[in-house]
Amino acid sequence: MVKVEFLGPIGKSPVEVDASTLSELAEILKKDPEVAQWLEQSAVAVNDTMVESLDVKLKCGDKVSLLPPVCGG
Amino acid sequence: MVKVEFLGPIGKSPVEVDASTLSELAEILKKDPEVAQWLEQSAVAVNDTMVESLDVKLKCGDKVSLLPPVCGG
Amino acid sequence: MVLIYNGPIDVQSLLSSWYSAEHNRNYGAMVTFVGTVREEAGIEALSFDIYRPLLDKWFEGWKRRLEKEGALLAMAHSEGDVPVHTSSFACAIFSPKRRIALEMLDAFVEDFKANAPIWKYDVINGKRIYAKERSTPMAGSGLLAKD
Amino acid sequence: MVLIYNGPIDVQSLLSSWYSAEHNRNYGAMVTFVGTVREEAGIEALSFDIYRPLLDKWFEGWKRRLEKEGALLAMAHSEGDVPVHTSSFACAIFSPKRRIALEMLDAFVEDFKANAPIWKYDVINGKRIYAKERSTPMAGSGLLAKD
Repeated sequence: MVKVEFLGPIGKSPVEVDASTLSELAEILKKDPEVAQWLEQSAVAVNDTMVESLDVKLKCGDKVSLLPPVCGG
Repeated sequence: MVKVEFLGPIGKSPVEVDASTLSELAEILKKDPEVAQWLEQSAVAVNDTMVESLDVKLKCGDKVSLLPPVCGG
Repeated sequence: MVLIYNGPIDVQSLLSSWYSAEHNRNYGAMVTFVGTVREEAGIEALSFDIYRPLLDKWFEGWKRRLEKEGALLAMAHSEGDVPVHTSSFACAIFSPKRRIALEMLDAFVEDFKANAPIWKYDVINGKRIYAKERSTPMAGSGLLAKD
Repeated sequence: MVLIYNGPIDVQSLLSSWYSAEHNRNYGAMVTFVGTVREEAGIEALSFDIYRPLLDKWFEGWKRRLEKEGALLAMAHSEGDVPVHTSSFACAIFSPKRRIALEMLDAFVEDFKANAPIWKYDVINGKRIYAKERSTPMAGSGLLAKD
């Protein structure tokens, strides 16, 4: 199982999901309307490292973070 | 008479000079070897306003300042 | 590591402590940036969420980049509510010569705005409203929306 | 007017006083630059001469230029001796938005170096030596050397 965190304004509690790649995770998240609307604008980190490819492999215990648009300062 | 000030490292006391234009003043200052060496590198202010033309008229009581290369900070 | 304040930054003591820690280490230039909450559009405060693990990673990357130029970077940010006219962000760069400090301050602050994992909310009548229009998608956004 | 210190600037109280005077006037960004004397080439201190009437004129010109952008400028400089690891120059710009502040800080500091009527000396074994090689002729130099 992979832990998915929804950061900042997404405002949803973390979920545990069964997925072995980011591609698979994407398919699962697209089915949740509360989350789906954020996917277009969100960046992704796996174990606190930013990733830019759907081919990234996931293993049990990994943490995936969804990062919506930011504005510090 | 015009008062001429030599600022910063020129280190010369002010002098009173009889000149009615900056051109005339330049001819006088070129004859003072202590000052002449600074002329190439110095900017000029008349009554605390920077000037860029030798045609500037001078009248009695005017203050001319010679400003050698600067380095603040 | 980024210094995190719960609420507004005490700017006066922060800048003092940065200066006093570094002025005798032979840096010729210190530049600082301080961001203060403006009174506009009826807000009482701004409020911030921070994802600390990634903020620290992003910051350490910048710190190393500046170290290669012989420069030192420090940063503080607020979490939670920051009332109007108080400050939520401060940074300082120390470098031997001025050029690096001036250029890097600009580059760092702009990248901070675009890529630091911090989320901003307007606080109006005690309610926290995501500042969506002023927010920027981070580099690589939309990955999970691809077909 | 430029704040003139006889000897080193008390940077901590200066930055504190600038921040506390302006943070509640709805400026969203404060940027500062502080110049500190580096230990190098065996100097004990730097020493400065200032021609105040022209320094103030030059500064007021910059102040007006920044006012047109809705920004505020403050500056301090030392006269006389400033020992190694103490500071001789400080400035701050306050503006509603960050871009003006960041751009103007760079432009102001560079013009300061080229055109502020201040002369620098190295102090070595108690002797004051004009820093000729690091100095820049002001705009319009050489007028009186023309034929």
